[in-house]
Amino acid sequence: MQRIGVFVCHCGTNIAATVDVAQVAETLGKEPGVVLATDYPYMCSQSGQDMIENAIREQKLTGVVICSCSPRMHEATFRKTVARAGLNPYLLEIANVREQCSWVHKDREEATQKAIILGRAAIAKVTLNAPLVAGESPVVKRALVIGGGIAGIQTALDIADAGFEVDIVEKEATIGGKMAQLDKTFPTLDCAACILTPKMVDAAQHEKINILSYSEVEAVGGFVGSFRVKIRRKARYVDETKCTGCGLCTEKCPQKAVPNPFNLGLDTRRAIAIPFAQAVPKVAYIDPNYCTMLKTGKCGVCSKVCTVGAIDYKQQDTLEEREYGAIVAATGYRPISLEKYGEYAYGQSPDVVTSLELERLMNAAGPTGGTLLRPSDRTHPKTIVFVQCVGSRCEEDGRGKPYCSKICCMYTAKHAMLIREKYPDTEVYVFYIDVRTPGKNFDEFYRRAVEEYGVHYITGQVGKIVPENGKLLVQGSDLLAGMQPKIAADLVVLAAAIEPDPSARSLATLLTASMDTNDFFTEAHPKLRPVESPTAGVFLSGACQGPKDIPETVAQAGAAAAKVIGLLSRDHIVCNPCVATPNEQMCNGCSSCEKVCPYGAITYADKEFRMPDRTTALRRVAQVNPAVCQGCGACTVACPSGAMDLLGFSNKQIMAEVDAICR
Amino acid sequence: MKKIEKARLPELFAALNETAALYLPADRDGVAAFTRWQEGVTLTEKLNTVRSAKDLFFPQVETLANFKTQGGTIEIEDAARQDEDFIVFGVRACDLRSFEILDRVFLAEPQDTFYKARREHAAIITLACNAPEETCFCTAFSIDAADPQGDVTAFLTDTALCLRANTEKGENLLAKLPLSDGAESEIAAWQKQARETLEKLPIQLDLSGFTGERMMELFNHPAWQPLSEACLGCGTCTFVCPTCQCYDVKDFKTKDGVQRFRCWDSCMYSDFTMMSAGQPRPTQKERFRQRFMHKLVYYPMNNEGIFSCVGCGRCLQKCPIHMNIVKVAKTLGGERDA
Amino acid sequence: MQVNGAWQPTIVAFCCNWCSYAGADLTGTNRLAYPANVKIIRIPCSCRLNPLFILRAFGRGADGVILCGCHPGDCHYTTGNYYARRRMTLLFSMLDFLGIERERTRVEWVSAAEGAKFAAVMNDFVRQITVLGENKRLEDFRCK
Amino acid sequence: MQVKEKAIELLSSGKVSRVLGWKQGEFCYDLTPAVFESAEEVERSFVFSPLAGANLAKYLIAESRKEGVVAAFLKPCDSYSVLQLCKEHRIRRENVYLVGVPCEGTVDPDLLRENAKGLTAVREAGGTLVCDTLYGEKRVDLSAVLLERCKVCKSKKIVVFDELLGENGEENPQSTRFAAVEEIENLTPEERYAFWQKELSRCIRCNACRNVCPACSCETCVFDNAKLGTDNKAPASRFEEQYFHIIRAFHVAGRCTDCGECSRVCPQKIPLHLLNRKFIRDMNTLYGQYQAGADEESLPPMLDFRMDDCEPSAARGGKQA
Repeated sequence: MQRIGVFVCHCGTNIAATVDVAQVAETLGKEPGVVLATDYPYMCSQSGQDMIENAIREQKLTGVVICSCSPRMHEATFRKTVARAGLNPYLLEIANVREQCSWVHKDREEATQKAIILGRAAIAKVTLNAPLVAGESPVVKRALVIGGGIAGIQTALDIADAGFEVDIVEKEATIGGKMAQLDKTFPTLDCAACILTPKMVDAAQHEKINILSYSEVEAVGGFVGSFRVKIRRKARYVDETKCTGCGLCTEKCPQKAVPNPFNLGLDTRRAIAIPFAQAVPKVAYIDPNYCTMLKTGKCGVCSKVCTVGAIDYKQQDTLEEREYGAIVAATGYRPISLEKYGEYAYGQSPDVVTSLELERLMNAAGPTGGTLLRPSDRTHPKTIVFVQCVGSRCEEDGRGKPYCSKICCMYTAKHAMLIREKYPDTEVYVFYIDVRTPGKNFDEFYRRAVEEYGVHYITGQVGKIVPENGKLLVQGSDLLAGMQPKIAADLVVLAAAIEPDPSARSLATLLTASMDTNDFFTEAHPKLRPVESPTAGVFLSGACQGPKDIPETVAQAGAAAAKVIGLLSRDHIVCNPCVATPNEQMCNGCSSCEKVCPYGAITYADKEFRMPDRTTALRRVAQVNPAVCQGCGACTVACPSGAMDLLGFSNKQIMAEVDAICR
Repeated sequence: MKKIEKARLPELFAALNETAALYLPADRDGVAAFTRWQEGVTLTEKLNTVRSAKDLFFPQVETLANFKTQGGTIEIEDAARQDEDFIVFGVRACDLRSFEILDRVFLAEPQDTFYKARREHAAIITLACNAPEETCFCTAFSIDAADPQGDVTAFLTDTALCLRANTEKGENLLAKLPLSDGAESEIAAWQKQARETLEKLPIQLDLSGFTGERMMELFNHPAWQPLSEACLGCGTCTFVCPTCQCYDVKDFKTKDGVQRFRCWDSCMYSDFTMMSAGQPRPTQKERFRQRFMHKLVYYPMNNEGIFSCVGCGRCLQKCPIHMNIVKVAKTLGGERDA
Repeated sequence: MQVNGAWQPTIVAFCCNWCSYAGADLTGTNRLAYPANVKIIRIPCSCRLNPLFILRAFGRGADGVILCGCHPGDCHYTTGNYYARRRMTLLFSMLDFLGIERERTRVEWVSAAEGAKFAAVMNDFVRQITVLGENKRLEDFRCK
Repeated sequence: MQVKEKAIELLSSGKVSRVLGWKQGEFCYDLTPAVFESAEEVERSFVFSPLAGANLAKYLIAESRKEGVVAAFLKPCDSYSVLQLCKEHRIRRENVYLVGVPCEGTVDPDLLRENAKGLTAVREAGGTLVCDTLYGEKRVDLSAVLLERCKVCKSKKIVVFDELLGENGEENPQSTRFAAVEEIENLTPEERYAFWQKELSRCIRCNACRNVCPACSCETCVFDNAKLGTDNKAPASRFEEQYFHIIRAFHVAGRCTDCGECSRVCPQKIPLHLLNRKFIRDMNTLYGQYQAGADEESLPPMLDFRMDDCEPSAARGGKQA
């Protein structure tokens, strides 16, 4: 005989203001099997939980229904409460009468009636709940970090320092990411390379860190604690173990017209190259799109000059499969393509550049050796216009992003300040919508740019940029002055919005991690679990989760590492007990379930069965590995006989809910 | 003896329907079935209906009671019994015999009041046969298909429908109809020809071997295995059979309580009489044997030797694998001399 | 369902735990209103929805059934909603073939971030079912 | 009589221990599937004729689990069912010896009996059936009394066999088997509803369609499963007929080879095959041509997907109102 207790939470006035909680308790108290129904201001409070615990003990409850906030909020809390009272934690059901009732309905009568129906459905379900015991599965004590920018490097270092092995998979030939391309960093104006490259070296030399550069994740199987990841090691045509990084080949290669990706195509390099001087690993690689040898079979210069015989034109991609306990996504960002912004003449005039390109133009290791020269005629620009929010905060025109890219205001202030510092004869104008400077020492930094360095900040947008007689005619609007200034600039810098790296989309699919509408990874909880993905064992580091600057990235990288360390320091993790389970008596052994299982959790066994006529027969029946099953339920519908059922969401339970709702 | 021209049958049906609700065999999308008469419904050309006339007295589904819960109380509501008269026209001799067989089950104490009410409120007009099909074997049960009884007997000749009252109920009914007088002699030749055809029916069954004394011998007969081998375990034979009378009582959970109903069941089903300990007849062979042992041995043992088969031939036509009582009877009965 | 003598549609919304149920929670968090006719049943994934449940709901008196799941490509279990999509497409086509009103069934992909979409979808669906009227063609009259 | 001789040969040579075939009945049309264990038995009562309509595939599930090898004669239709059941690991292929038999169509006994009332015997003479009846001899055109499935035959190809009697046939892509589905699709929703109400309301839930169906070989059907709470026995409400037939069609979708047995055995002549064909047609149109039972490897559409599959909102069962 069922003895169900119903607890209706007021949630202060969150529920009680719209739902007549007393009536809900009274009505549900009359449902068959219910022996206790009561309401209380805060069920999740200590005294609320005590009340539930006492009721379970005193009334010998066999099931508990709590009408409260979403189970996504407090199901775990109340399961612990129930367990403390000695009841199986899965003999609990939550009726969501806050998010899905009191907060979305205004009419008190309607909301109360609906709360009663939701309560009935929960009672109908809990009546059929079975005690479930969670299994355990082992944890592989190695982490995978996908992306070798500052986020990935920092995460890897922190995990490795805690004593766990880490692999960094980086799709480029070197780690370092976007930060390696930056000149100086705000608000301290220290050199990016000076603070990044030591970290790259630390990572390379760390005994627990293994860098897989020029590699990509191809497939992800398994689950938290034991992911199986297939990694494609792309052919670099250079034996990584032999190459000493001497650079001789990169000087002798006759193919000189290769746009240099590190300098964003602002200069050229050879077909065989080391991305930049401090690359890690410092190993050359051949770009097969430009290499004459790979394309025509004629050349072979690099092979001839290489003293260690590292060149291997026959190298092929290889696939490695490795196991990890945790995975960190640190895929970073990139500036958006400005193709659609014809009015800014990007692409029409070489003197319209993005901020990232400006970083290279100002960098000592850049195409101009650190002297600011405009790309068209390599002359010194006297008038520079910065255009803010190119593609940020404007979704309406179908070209941009709805969000603020967050870093542009600060790096523009940095650029303006550096230019005025180095070239005081240069006039700098900044067209902006707002200047956003929330951060330690940020506003001070911006004010210095305006007040000390005399940067002209103009509130307004730029309508058009027209190349004319070697100048760029910038037509903007000054909203404060109510004027339409026209500036003849030598160089225009566009603060292009940033977006997630495009590789993140396919990676999210592989990881079964969810993304928001902008392709940033979503967090398990935006406030309380900001560095975890909703997929267990997958963590988020850096700008793949949202726009952020370096200190924030490093902080989040450390946080993600802490979560990974927490996971890897356990020997076992508790599995979700709501897994598929076959009724062998009913199973036909037809293999339908196996074909739809995304985890390979289903296998088949020939088993002897006692038949109705008292003979025995050998039958092929499905077996589910509960540690591998994640409980999606795809198999339960593929199964025609209904032999495959899902614990916690069984056919009978769901139909009982349907009946209760439709009754 | 009364009569009406064949062309005036619609008029007759309308008049019958005036006295009470009329049911008659009519074609519904190519399938003959007992149908509630209304303007435009005509008598089928087919010899017999797919579902038998049993349905009108023992419907496939019937509510027995309703339980309504309110608060903590349960209110029990008995289901209504048939309380209005109705007429069944066109019952063939075989189906008429089936009523006798069902009566011995449902009207024995304790009486089935649902069935009883329907029987009492019904007037039955039988229809004599003159063009039987090869699947007919009513003669094996000494049924005279050319002269069935019932409240009224109808004979459909080339030109007219002749009607003869057999009971007081029948007399009263005929009195209300627009009929002219006819004579027994008018159907004599018709009947003679019909009987000649019936005598020539290809299935001639000798059922003398099916006796109570041989019950265990028949029960343990090795032929049950090959006979039942192909049986699919469906309920087609049962549901078209005019004498099968098994039902299951089930509860259906409604919005505010429970509806208790009974529905036909079949001993051929794997879940027939399922109990906590399982199915008492675990294999199809045992279920198959049950059906035919009941028809040919158990029922006659309890009912003065009356077989619970009427030779209508429906199962011969409808069994998906063409296994039937004739094949069973010939296989098992054939060895009685051996 | 009869409310104060007037008919009100009963809508069953099956929501996958990871996206749509969370999206429905967000609808609440953002206080976006939709009619109380909608009752949500939480399932782990849209692929858990057995056609049996849909027919059961209609049989028991539902007037509309809607399935909400993660957007294709975003399934928490990678592929669940792809299977659900095929199953529902075929089932809905069959129901339509049998003359059951096509508008009574619907699938919508609602992410955990789309609280506003959830409300909009539910408002629209309830409106649509209200126009369509009571489900008569696929109900079990014993459940009246 | 090639088939019968082959059966005798297989048994007497000891190649197989049993032969699955059709057994002579009372008349010409009431053949019963049967297992023959000796050449004498075959000699006495084995029959193969256009009236041997029953698909024997399903019997092989049980027969292939018994000791010894069982031989079965497969018409093209049956061969699809057998291969599908092998694919689902239901038939143990190593225990069956399959003899393919070309087929020119099987006869609908009901149609034949309607055309020859009182039918007792029949002989085939070049496309004509010469019938003995209680009321004299009657000649019936074979093509006029074929089963619906044979009139729109989808394939004369035998897809799995160990031995073939005669020539193998071809698939028939010109088959008009979907014409009736299209006809219903062209009705308005109201007309479609009326059509199916009329048809399904005749259902007596005898389960013949399910029990004869080779795809419906579940250990326990959901509609018999009291533990699951989905069992129902008789159409107490018109909902139940729809429930049963929709779910049954859904459960066999992608596995149904369109062998037509469901409609052949329906005592109430409900065109149940149309439900299955609707699913087949939809799957073909939406997800690419697929024929269940045509091979052992391909993934059925219900267990597969493409990223760019159409949305359920595009699902149409026919003309819209």
